[in-house]
Parts: sequence; C-alpha cells; structure tokens
Amino acid sequence: MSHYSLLQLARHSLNGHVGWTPAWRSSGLKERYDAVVIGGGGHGCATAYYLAKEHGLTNTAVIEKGWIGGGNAGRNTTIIRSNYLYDASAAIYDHAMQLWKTLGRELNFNVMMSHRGVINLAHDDNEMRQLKRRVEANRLNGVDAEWLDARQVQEYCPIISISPDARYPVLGGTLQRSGGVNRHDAVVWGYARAASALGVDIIENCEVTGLEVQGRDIVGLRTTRGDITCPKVASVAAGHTSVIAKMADIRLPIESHPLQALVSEPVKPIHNCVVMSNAVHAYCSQSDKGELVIGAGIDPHISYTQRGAFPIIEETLAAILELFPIFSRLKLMRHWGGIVDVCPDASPIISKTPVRGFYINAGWGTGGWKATPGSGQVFADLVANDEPNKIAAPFSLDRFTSGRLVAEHGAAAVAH
Amino acid sequence: MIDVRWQSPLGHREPLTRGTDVAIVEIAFMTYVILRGQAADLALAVGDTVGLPLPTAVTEANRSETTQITWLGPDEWVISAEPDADEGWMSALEPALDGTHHQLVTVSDQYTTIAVSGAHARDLLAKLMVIDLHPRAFGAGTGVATVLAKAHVWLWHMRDDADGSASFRIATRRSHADYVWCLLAESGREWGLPPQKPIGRVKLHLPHFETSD
Amino acid sequence: MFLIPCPFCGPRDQSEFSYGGEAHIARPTEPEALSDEDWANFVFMRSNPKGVFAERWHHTAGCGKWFNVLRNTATDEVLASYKTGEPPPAVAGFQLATPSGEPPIGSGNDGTKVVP
Amino acid sequence: MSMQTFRRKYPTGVNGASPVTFRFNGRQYGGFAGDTLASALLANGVHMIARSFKYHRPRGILGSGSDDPAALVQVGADPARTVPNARATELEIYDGLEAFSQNCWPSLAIDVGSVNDAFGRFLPAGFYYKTFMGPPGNWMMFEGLIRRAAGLGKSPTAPDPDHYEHVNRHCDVLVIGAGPAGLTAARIAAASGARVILAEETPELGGRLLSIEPSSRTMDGQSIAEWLQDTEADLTRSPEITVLKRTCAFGYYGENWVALVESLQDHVPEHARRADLPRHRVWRVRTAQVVLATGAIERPLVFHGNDRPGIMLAGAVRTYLHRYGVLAGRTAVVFTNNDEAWTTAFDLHAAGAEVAAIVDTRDEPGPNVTAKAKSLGIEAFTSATIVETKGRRRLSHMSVMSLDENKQLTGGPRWLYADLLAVSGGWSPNVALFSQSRGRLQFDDTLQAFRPERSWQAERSAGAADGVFDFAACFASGLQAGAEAAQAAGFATDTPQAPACSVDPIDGESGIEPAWDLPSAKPPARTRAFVDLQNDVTSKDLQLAVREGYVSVEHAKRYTTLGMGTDQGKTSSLNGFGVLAGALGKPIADVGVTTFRPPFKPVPFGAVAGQHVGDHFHPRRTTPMHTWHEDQGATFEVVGDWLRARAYPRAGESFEDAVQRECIAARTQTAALDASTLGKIDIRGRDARTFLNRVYTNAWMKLAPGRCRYGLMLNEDGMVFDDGVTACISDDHFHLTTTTGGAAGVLSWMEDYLQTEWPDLDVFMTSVTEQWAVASICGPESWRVVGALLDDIDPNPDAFPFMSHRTGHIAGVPVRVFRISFTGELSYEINVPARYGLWLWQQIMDKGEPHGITPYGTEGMHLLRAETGFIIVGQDTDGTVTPYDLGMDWIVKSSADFIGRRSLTRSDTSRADRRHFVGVLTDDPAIVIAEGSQVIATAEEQDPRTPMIGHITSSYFSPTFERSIALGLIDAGRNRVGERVYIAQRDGEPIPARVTQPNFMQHFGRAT
Repeated sequence: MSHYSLLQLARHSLNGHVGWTPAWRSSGLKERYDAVVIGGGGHGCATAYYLAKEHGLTNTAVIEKGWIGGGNAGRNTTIIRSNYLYDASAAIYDHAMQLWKTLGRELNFNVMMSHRGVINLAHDDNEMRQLKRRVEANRLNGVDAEWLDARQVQEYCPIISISPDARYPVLGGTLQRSGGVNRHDAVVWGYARAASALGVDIIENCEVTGLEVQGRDIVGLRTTRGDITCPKVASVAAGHTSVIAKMADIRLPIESHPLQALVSEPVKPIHNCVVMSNAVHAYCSQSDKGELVIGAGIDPHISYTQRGAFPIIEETLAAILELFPIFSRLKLMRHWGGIVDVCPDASPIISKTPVRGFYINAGWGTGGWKATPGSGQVFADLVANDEPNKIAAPFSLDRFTSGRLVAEHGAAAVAH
Repeated sequence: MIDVRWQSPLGHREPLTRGTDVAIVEIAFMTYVILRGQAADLALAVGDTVGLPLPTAVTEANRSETTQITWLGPDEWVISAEPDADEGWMSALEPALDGTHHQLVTVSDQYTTIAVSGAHARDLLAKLMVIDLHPRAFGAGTGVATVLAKAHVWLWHMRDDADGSASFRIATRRSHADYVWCLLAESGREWGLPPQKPIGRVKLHLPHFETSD
Repeated sequence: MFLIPCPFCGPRDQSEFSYGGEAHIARPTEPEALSDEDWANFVFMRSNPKGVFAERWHHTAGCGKWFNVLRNTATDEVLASYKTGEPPPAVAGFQLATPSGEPPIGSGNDGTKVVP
Repeated sequence: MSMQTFRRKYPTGVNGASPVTFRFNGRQYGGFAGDTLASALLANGVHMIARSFKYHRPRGILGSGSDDPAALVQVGADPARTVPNARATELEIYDGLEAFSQNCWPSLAIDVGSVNDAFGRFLPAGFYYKTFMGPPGNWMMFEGLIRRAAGLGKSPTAPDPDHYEHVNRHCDVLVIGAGPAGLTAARIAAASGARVILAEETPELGGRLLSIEPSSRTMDGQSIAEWLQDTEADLTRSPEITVLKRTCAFGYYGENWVALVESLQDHVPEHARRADLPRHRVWRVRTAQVVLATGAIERPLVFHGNDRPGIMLAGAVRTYLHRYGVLAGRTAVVFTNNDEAWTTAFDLHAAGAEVAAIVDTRDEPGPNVTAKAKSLGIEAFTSATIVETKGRRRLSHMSVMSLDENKQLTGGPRWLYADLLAVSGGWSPNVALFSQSRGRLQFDDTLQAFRPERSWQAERSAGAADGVFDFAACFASGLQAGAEAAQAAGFATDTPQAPACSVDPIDGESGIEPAWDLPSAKPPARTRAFVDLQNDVTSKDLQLAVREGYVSVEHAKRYTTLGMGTDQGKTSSLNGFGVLAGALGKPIADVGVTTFRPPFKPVPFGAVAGQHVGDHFHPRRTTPMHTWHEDQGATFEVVGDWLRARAYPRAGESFEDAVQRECIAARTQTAALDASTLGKIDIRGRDARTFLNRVYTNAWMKLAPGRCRYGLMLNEDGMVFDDGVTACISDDHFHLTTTTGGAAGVLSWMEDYLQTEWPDLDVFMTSVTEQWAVASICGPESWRVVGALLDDIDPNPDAFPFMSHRTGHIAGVPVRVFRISFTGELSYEINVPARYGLWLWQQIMDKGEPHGITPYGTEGMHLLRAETGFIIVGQDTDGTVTPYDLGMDWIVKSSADFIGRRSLTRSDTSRADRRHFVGVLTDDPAIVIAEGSQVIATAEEQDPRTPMIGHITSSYFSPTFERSIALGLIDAGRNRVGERVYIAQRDGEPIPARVTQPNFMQHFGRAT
C-alpha cells in the first residue's frame, strides 16, 4: 500500500502517477475466516477495520454484494452531527463525532471532514420546545450545541429566509458547530484500504445466499462465490438486514423504505453550513464541488428498489424554496434513492441475536452515516467480545420486548 | 333565503372570471348529508324519500333538479342539495331508516362549494388534480372523492356545453376552501385570473423563547 | 409513482392513499395471555420481505376503505389487490431470484440493467 | 456589431428576416431568430466560450443540443433572474440577451484559475484524497480554496420573481422525440383516436431531418421542409393530440408516470415575457404506452489534445451548417472511425469550406465514402490518428500519424492546418429514459454502443434510439412503434404506410471500428486525452483509477467524477467505459454501465416545485371566528395546519400582560375561547360503546345519554397518543372529540381497527370537525352569559351538571352545549353549525359584555389547565409516556382489554422509577423556567457530563397563585414530591426548585 502525502503526490506526479498501487488488495475468497462482515458499506468496512486493529481479528472478510460503498454509504447526504436527545444516542453519536475529527489522519485517507456547523430549525412552538429540550440535553451530555434565535440563524446562514410571512417562519434553531459534512466515498475507501492493509479481505461482487446455523450457533455462510466456514458473522447490510436475518429465521423490528436525495448543478460557494428542518421537511448543504446536496423525506412504503415517488422530490424542493427562495432557478441535476432500515423508535440495533455468533448492526433509519466510525468500533467490540459495551448495550434487540425504547424521532430529523 | 347570520368560508372572495375561458365562484350554503350503511338496507328508503336510486359504483351520481346523491364508498354516499332547496327527504330520511344500521350526518357547514366553469375549466383543474378528467374517463353527470393538491375534495362534472365549455363543482372542507381558491386562481393566471393572497398570514408570538425580534 | 388498484374505486394515483404496512398481522384476541416476547412480536416484528409482500393501503381521499395489496418489494410491481378479510390471491409463475434483474455490478436494484 | 462572417444562408432553422442582437461577455453580436447562442457565436467566428471545471482550460462548442458537455454560460446579470450553467447549444437568443462566460476570473481570456492547468500533473483524479490530512480542521483551510475554484456559475442572490406550474395529464400514447421516428409514430397513433402527447426537446419538429442537406432527400416526393410542414399540420388537426415543443421528458418513473418540463418564456425577449404565463411547466404524465424516439448521441474521440475550441462533433458541424446555415470553420479536418462522419466532409466541401483531410483510424473505410472523397479530391488518411493539436484559444493545426496493425503509432507526424476538427467516434442510441424505465440494455458490436434489449414497462424504442440509423428504416420503425403502442392502448390503427424516402448510399453505413483510447506520441506524464470535457477527466485518470483498484465502473466514475457534470456524461460515459475496458482488458459489456439517473437534463427547482410554493406551500386552516380574532389584533400560534388565536393584547399591552389579564378574567369573571379546531367525530351504531371501550383506556359501557366522559387513547406500545371528551347522545350515538393536531390521525386509526380488526362491530364514523364552530365560555360568571344566550337551557350548574350536555337554541339556532372544563372553572362549550360561528362569537361578546366577558387565547387556556395539572398531549407527553407515568391510574380499566393495555405490563414499562408527570415550583416564585429545560439533581453541573433526571414540559407565571408554576416529567417524580431539584441553565447557576404533585389547585388548596 503506498503511503499518501503531499510529498508522495509530488513524487508520483513526475512519472505520470504510474507508480500508485491498489488502495485495497483484491483478494480471493478463503474457505475459513475468524469473522465475516456482511456488507461493504461505511459501517461494514469500519467494523472490519476495528476488528483487525483493536481486536487482532485480521483473518476477517468483508463480503459485499456489489461494489463497496454502493449502498447507503454512496447515497446519503453525509451530514455529521451528534445532537441527539437521549443519553444513549448522545453517547454513540458523539463517540463517532470524536473519531471523525481525526479519521483522515488515522486512515491516511482524506475523508474531507468539514466541520462547518449544522443548524436544526424550529418553525412552531412545539418544535421550539423540543429543540430547547434537546439543546439543553446535549449541553449537559457534553455535546456541543447552542441555541440560535431567528436573527442569529440568519447571521450564521445569511441566505435563509426568516420572513414572518412564510407558511413556516423560522423561529429559532440549534447549532452544532462541530457538525458538518464529509466525503462519503472517501470514508468507505479509506476504511477498506486501512482494513486491507491489516490483512482484511475485501470481497466485492459476492452475495450472501445463506447462513449456516447448527443448533443455536452460526458456523458459516454460503455466497455466490463459495461457502465459508466462520464462527462469527456480523451483518451490517443496511437496506437488506431483514433479508440476511431471514436466512437465520430471525424476524426484526425493521421496515425498509426508500429514502431519496438529490443534487443541484454546481455553483460557486453560496451556502456555507448545513441546514435541517423537520416542519417543512428539508435539509441542505453545499458540496465542495458546488452542488447543493438535499435530502428528501422517506417514502411511506416498503421497497428494495432504491426508487421512491417523484412527488417526494417535488415536495422537498418546495420546502427548500420555502427556506431558500433564491434557489428557485438553480437546477436539479440528479436524484436517486437508497434503502433505509427503519426501527420503530428511530434508533439503531447493535445486538447479539438468538443465533450465537451472529450479530446485527442495523436500523439506523435515515441517520446512519454520521455514526459510521462509532458504530463500527462498538460493533467490532461486540463481535470480538460477544458482549455489548456500555455504548452499544442500550441498542440491543431486547429493548423491544422490555419496552425500553430510545425514541429519537425528533432528533432523527426525518419524518417517519 | 340567506340568513344574515350566516357566514360562508369564501364570503371574503369575489367571483373570478375572464371571458369564456374560466370562471370560479363559490356556491355557499349547499346542503350536504353523509349517509352510511349497507346499500341493501338503504336503497328502498332512499328511493322512497329522496326519489333517486342509490348509486352502486364509483363516480356514479344520480341527480334531480335540486338533489344529488353520489357514491363515495361501498357503504358511504353524500346527498347534496342546492342552497335554497328545502327538500322533504331532509326530515323524512332518518325516520325512514329507523331500525337499520346506518349513519346520517349533516355536514353542510363542514364544506363549501366552488363552481369551476369555462372553456378551460378542465385544463385548470388538471393543474391541481391527479384523476383523469378527460370526458372518456369522467363524463358529465359523474362525481368522485379525490385530492386537489393537499386538500381532500369531492368533484362533480356537472355538464358539457355545446360551446365547448364544461362545468365542474368542487366541495372542499371549510378550512381548506381559501387554500383551494387561491390555488385555483394561481393556476388560472394564464387565462387572466388574478393571483390571490391567502388569508391567515398572521402575527405569531413565542413568549417562552423570544430573545429578539 | 404507484397506480394503486383500489378494490372499490379501481386504479388511482398514490397521492389519494396512505400506507398501512404489513397485512395479515391479526391483533391477538387475548393479549394478556401472551408472553412479552409474543406481544413484542405482534407490536414490532415484521417480515419486511424482499419479494412478494402483502401490505395495507387506506384510500384516505377516496372511498375511505382499508384494503390489501400484493406487491413485489424488489421491483415495486403491483401484483394484486383484495379486500380486508380476504386471503391473498395466489400469484403464479413468480420468480424471486433477483426479480428486478439486478445488475451484476451495483449494490442495489437501481443500477442500469445490462445483458451480461 | 461584428459581422456574421460564417453565416452561409438562411435555412428553415433560422429566420433571416428577423435579426437579433445580443451581448456575450459585454460585446454585442448579431444573430437571427431561431439561433442558439452557440450557432450565433459560431456565425460570428467565436469558438471559445467557457472554462472547464477543474483545470480551467479553454472550452468551445462540441455538440449542438443537450448533449454538449462544456459550453456553459451565465445568463443575465439581474441577481433575481440570472441563470448559471445555461447550455449555449440550447439557449435560444433573443434581443437583449446578455450572456457571460463563467468559472473564470478576471476574464475568459485571462483566467487566473488556469494555473490549475499548469499544475495539472500534480492534480490527478482523487489527488485530494491523498493529502490535506493535517490536524482537525486543517482540511477546512484547503477546502475554502478548492470550493472557490470549483462550482461553475453563480447562484441568484434574490428570490425568483417568475412562477412555475404543474399540469397533470393522462394519455394513451406518449411519444418522446419528434425526429423521423417520433413524428411518424405520433401521426399514426393520433390517427387512431388515441390520446397522444408528442414531446420535442427543441423548438422545432424534425430532429435529425433538420441536420442534413435539405436537398439530399425527398419524402413522398416532397422536400424535407414540405414534408415536415405537412406532418405538423396533420398532427395539429388531430383532436386528441398535444404537441409540446421546447419540452424535455426528464424522468421516466414507475407505472408509466413520466415527467416533462416545458420552457415557455426563456426564449422570449424580457420585455415581451408574460407575467400571466409560468416560466416553466412540468407535465406529470400518466400514460398507457410510451414510444421512445429520443434519437442518438454522437461520441467524440479520445486523443491527446482533443479538447481545444474548434474541435466539434461531426454531426454537430452538419447541424450548424444545415439547420442554422453556419460554417463552423474555414478549413476543416474530419477525424473518425466510421463512414457516417465522412458526410460531414462532403457537406462542408459543398458549402464552400476547404477540407484539409479526412483522418480515419480504420484501414478500410466503406467503398462509397472513399470513392466520393476521391471524386471530390479530399485527401484521406486511413489507419491514422491525430496525436496532437495546437492553438491556444482556438484550434490552428494538428499532427497526424499512422497506425500499425496493432493500432500502435508508426512513421512520422504530418502537420495539418485547420481551424475546425470534426470528430466522430460513432453514435450511441440515447437510452437514458429507457434505462430509467428499467429496461435492459445490450452492447451492440456493430454499433459499438448499448441499445435497448428488453423493456420493463409498457414502452418501446424507435428509430435511432433503437439503433436504427438509416432514414427510411427510422420512418418504418416509428410507424411500427406508434401503431403497436396505439393498439396496445386499445385503438385500431391504419396499416402503417411509411413515406417513400429517397435513399442516400451512405445511409445506414457505419462500418464502425472501436477506437476508445487512441495512442499518443508523448510520454504518459505529458499526455492528456480528455474523456469528460466538463469535469476534465482524462483517459489517464481512468487508468489511474484502475491502477489504484477502483475497477468497478461505479468506483471509477466516483473516483474520477466521470460523467458527473451537468451533462450527466452524455458524450463521455461510453468513451469512459471503453477506456476502462481497455485498461481492464475485458469487453465493455462486462465493464457494465453506470446508472442513468433522472433528470435526463437539469430542471429548475422552481419548475419541480410548481405552484405549490410561497403562499400556496401548505394550507393555513382558520376557524369561522378567525376574522374577529384578527380584527382584535390577536397574535396566533400554529397548531398543525391550524392557526389559533393565542392572546388578544390590547393597545400598548404586552403579550404576557394580556395572557395574565385573560386568565384572571377566566378565574374571576368569565372568558371565552375559540375551540373550533378540536377534532370531532360522529359515531353511530349499536356496537359504538363496545368500540369506544376498546379504543379508550377507561370504561364506556355505562355512560348514559346526556353524559360526557374524558378518555385517553394509547397506541399498541402503551404510550398515550391522544385524548378528549366523548359525549353520549343516545345509546348508539356518540360525539367524540380529539386534540386539534390529532383529528385526522385518530379517525383513520379508529377506522383501521374497525375495518381490519373488528369488522363484526356495527359502527360508522364520520368526521364533523368543521361542521361545528365551538366557543368555550368559562369562569364563575359564565353561567350568566350562557343563560343570557340560550333560549331553552337552564345553565344553572345544579340543573346542568358537570360532564353532561344538552341540545337547545340560541335565537332559534340549534346548538349543543357541553358542561365540560379544561380550566377547572365552571365552563360551557357551545357548538353551533359553523356558518353561525362568527355570529355566535359576536353574540357571546354582546351578551357577555355586562358580565365582563374577555376573549382568551390558547396561551391562557394552556396556563389555566396547567394550574389544574391537566396534560396537553404532545406537550406534556412525547410518545414515551404511559397513563401511569401521568399518574392517571384512575383512567385505566381492569375490566377489559383496550388498545395498548398489554404493553403496560412489560418489564420496562412497569418500572416504578419511570419518568412521572409532576409539578415543579421554583424557590424564587418570580422565576419562570424555560420550557424544555432539563432537571438535574445537583446544585452544580458536573464535568464532563451532568446526569439529567427529567425535563420541563410546561411553564408559566400563574396569576391565580401569583407565582411561577411548571409541569414536567421527572424520574420517579411521584416519589420525589417535596424534594429539591435543580433546573440546569445554559448561562448561570442551576435554579433550585421543589417537586410537587401536578394539580396546583390542590397543592395550593384551591381545589373546587
């Protein structure tokens, strides 16, 4: 693996960059692994990386049905924040936030973490109350978060309309300055490259077709490229979690919905932070290329097609124009959909299952990206030790039996 | 007779029209009665008192001079009457249904009616409604429950005139009426309808949180 | 956007409907007799299949009826609709294997489909 | 004004009779009506018009339509109306048009950003992934620079004054594209009586027919122009057809739902634009059948130096010549790998240009073209390639070298001098919409391109879109597709009769030979062959991607940004796949294709949103009394879609003072609230009681007619989600009320259970929320007002007990009166048919005047109920609260099951230390806690985090107790009553307070 640095870049420039080597080894599928991670997205590659780095499980494979980062990792709007309401959520999302800050260096791959600040807007009394409650909880949990009145919102984001004539006028909002956006592909590639360097096999175009369960134990899995013997299988197959779980006869409190997003044509820098609004239902940032990156609401129905209904795009852009009337003449350049696994309490599942050795990391709904490093690290911990650490524990499956839900609908920021 | 104590949801709006292209006008104070029950239980009583056969399928609407009964669902109909109509069935129907499992609810005040007519009436509605308004699909004399933008409405195709103009009626929730009216006007701009400002653009106040204006 | 075949009104645009999730999850007649696990199974657990799925729709802006639709969640192909209380019709000749002809490359189903 | 020295004639495309003047980069030019900015600039000899995205290299005009990658300009300088990234090859000129080059500073000619070009070798694909990884925040420094360099045009900075709209349309056959295939398809389909929509992206029908030498063909003995006129007239005669020009089908979605965008005004001089017409209109088409006649897109060739202004697609050169009468250069070279492109040389020659040479990578081009070239005396290089081009802002000369049998360079260079290089790598069927419709593609070796293989939806491709290029065959293909589509939609058609089309021997000949990545005479470090002219992606970048393991086509695309520009890779994607295939050593079909995402071409946000913006974004629902509230200067609050009067400040009175005054009136005299927004449901049927007994937590079997009862609803998870009072009108007839926000949800939720779980119950439900206007009159004197109002009800509390209702009349108007209270005061809720709502309110104010009646708003109502400890669902609850948490055990029946009951006994839900609903009183009675504040156990906050034991849900200054009061949810709160807690403060010390039970009336001994 070639080391990345400005110096290396200059050196390779002199001979036309013919000297670079593959970011990750392309490896064949072995018959036996100590652990297999199903799903080569951000969470999956991160899980494999931490398994190898922190738990010495280097004989690990990441099995990806398509190309790594091609699922939700390559389809989300890359918003990073940790301003969640409950202690359990704040713990895991803020753990991720701390890791984000130095991830580029750790992976020797620039993930373009841009801490430009995330604003969550309030448009009515009830939202004001809820956001106030959240911002206070964040503060007491050591999560950076501050309150902005309408005027301060506009100071931080000058192009936003705070007209009192708006159907949903901006009344205030919260700001997390450490929040921001990053480069989704870079995160996946960076983790894959670092994991590969530690010995992890990254297996692409390999679809899991079955799980081998003996008694109550997992012993291996079948794939389109051969069978694997393996004592630990970790499913991080966001969008297809129920499909994988079904292979072990496990039913989950998960429904898979289309979630759409879009970008505008690139324009010169005009929007310098991230703005999110539940009431009008829109969120928007501007990429380094200059595209406005906009997230839509989820489609109500279950679907694995990665396609949603166009009216949701129409409503999302109407909402964006409510907040940013100056964007009306900018053009929609591309829109797409992903599949989000949604839990009833809008919180994830990081858990053991009734099948020993089979672990699930899923149900991040619309907000999994921001958790990638934290999720990967605590999940690796669970897989390695067969016990959840204190960050992961609240997200065990048994909460749906006991009733101890982590109801984050407000903070999840997408109308479910 | 219009009682001076009455106030209609669009009382603050003047009819909007431009030549023969399109016209929108509120028909205030029509009578609407929801009838729920099993067709078999109701048909006779309805026939006797209202004097119209009970429609049995979607978009069916049976009409007399002053009264109309429209299929809304397999066990739901709306019986409507013109503003000044004082029909016998209004008092006769409930007793006639006595003993059958049914529901008869007056909702006249919950709705108001907007008449949309003119050579471009259909084109105007098509800007806001997703159902197929083409005469082949939604001929004169039919009615249906559907959506108009974000509002739930009942829509009737009253008639087609020889001069190529068509007449429709929309029944909308009282509190959605102004929204629907303003959208119709907005969508009718190309035929000369003037843009309308919706009501309810009001002062808001946030005592608990205000830290500046 | 779906054209949903309401059993009472015929095919209508999706915007007239609201979604009701998985069908045929009958509410237990004696909840008190159930274990916490069984109750959780009723309240939260869903089959969420990739393939033929029986789901509920409510014709909110139309006839107001709840009814069921058989849809292939892997392609969004609507296969049938039927009234509440009726058993799902049998769907013949249906193949589950990558029903949308998923591309050899591409993580999901929205990749451009190419003859290999 | 400079002369249009390159204008040859005035063909159908432009109207020579109507000259147009416009400005580009501040300089005035002349053109003609019908010109695009590109054709007009070419007529004036202007080729360089833009700078590329990454290296800021000079960019000219490559194509002639929506395919062009880099000829992007900023239109207009008005901050509200300026449009970035407009495509010069589509932008129609008009008098007064102002266009500017973008992404360059200080000027197009001298662009500082072009230093990137000098440093190009240091900035390969993905260079930013490999550096700038310094300490936290370090990236943001470089990010600033990178962001400024990127981004193409500038966003408007003021709101858009124009408007947009949606139109819904159902049809039988939607034909997309009005070229030879689309026209014949639409004509035969329309003749069948089917409802047809024909959508054409450009301002004119004809497609490729407009891009060929007009005299080169006849159809049914007519010239092309005549045939087009007849066809258009014919189409417009059919009653059921809609012909849409300047209309692009941009999205093909499920179940044949297709979105088209029509441009109505952008081509019109600004002074002539109509305020009553939208700028764009989106047609939302639901169609039975679709005919895709979207034509084909020509590919450039990938060789070193292939990106200079003056290098154009061969087909585009012909379009400018024949459609716009513009010669794209004085001396031309044609460079290709197929026969079709040779026509360009012949046409240029015929138009009087000098054709320096034809360079063909093949060793044996077709006999017809070689013969014709020879007869015209045009020199042809076969087995040759161009290895280098020169000319800083415009092509001046280039060098040609021979290729050996392995397609490697051989021999020495030969310099050719020309200001125009027409290139063609062959034509690709435009399958974007087909692919969006989820049809399956196949790589066609004879075309060296992907073509439709199998349809997924009710759709068929025709003409060039289906890989058919010979004109006669296109007509036949269109006819067949149109006839089939009409028949499939249930309409009988005449037997297809294709126009007799005169044949050109070159028609349909291609003999194309793959040439994806041509060899360079320079070392790799100094070679740059561009694949994507907008994003500056070179073949080297793609090879680097492969070298670094980004071998999946989607990885390579993302790593290099190939085809991710505003043109979505129309001209570059396939070339890119070809280069990748070469680098990977496998066939293109195995490399695969990136996803064709909608929209086919960029669509303004405003058009997508339509008329549903601003005033029409969402409904504002108002009550029958609304105007009165506004006239009284009320301030409002938004509750769901509703606007509710919140308080009625008098002149000079603060909002807070008004609320205090209103509440005092309610406690000491009488006050009236507009409660019309509460949800109301009429429930009828012999099983109504049983039904209520199942949906409410409490018992309903014994509620007598004339009585009312408060009820709580849980979801199956056992959490409170709505509440309200229900009145028994008769044994089988109830009037149920819900919260304002919950109305719709509760009804559909109850219908759900009724229809799916308990269809055996004889119950009907109908919403009557807006049938009734509701005024709530409360206060010790309220009975006097009610008495004064009512003709026939004795309001005396003894005669009209609490939680009962009566029907009566006010001045003959039938009313329902409910003796229920949300304030703890004597209270009457009067329901009248909504048409009387405003009148009733005025009556109340008149009749109440002697008793000091005061209108009070929702804020006062919230305060008054808080004094009595009543909850507001959604404020004091948040979906995680059970009846036990609220201390409302009394409302949970043990006798029978109800929705959510089972969940209440789960281990966590039955914990004793859950958050309980309690009162909170600050030690300092003057301090009003902010709602949403967090409750902690300690007098100081801790580091790094402070445990939270609860939060404040409601908080007010109570005029009744002359101190602040608050309600909240606190861990094991009921066990803490009397205990000290603290309210955390962002700024300042935590506020000390004590926990009480929530009913302050009782707490302060005022319980009635």
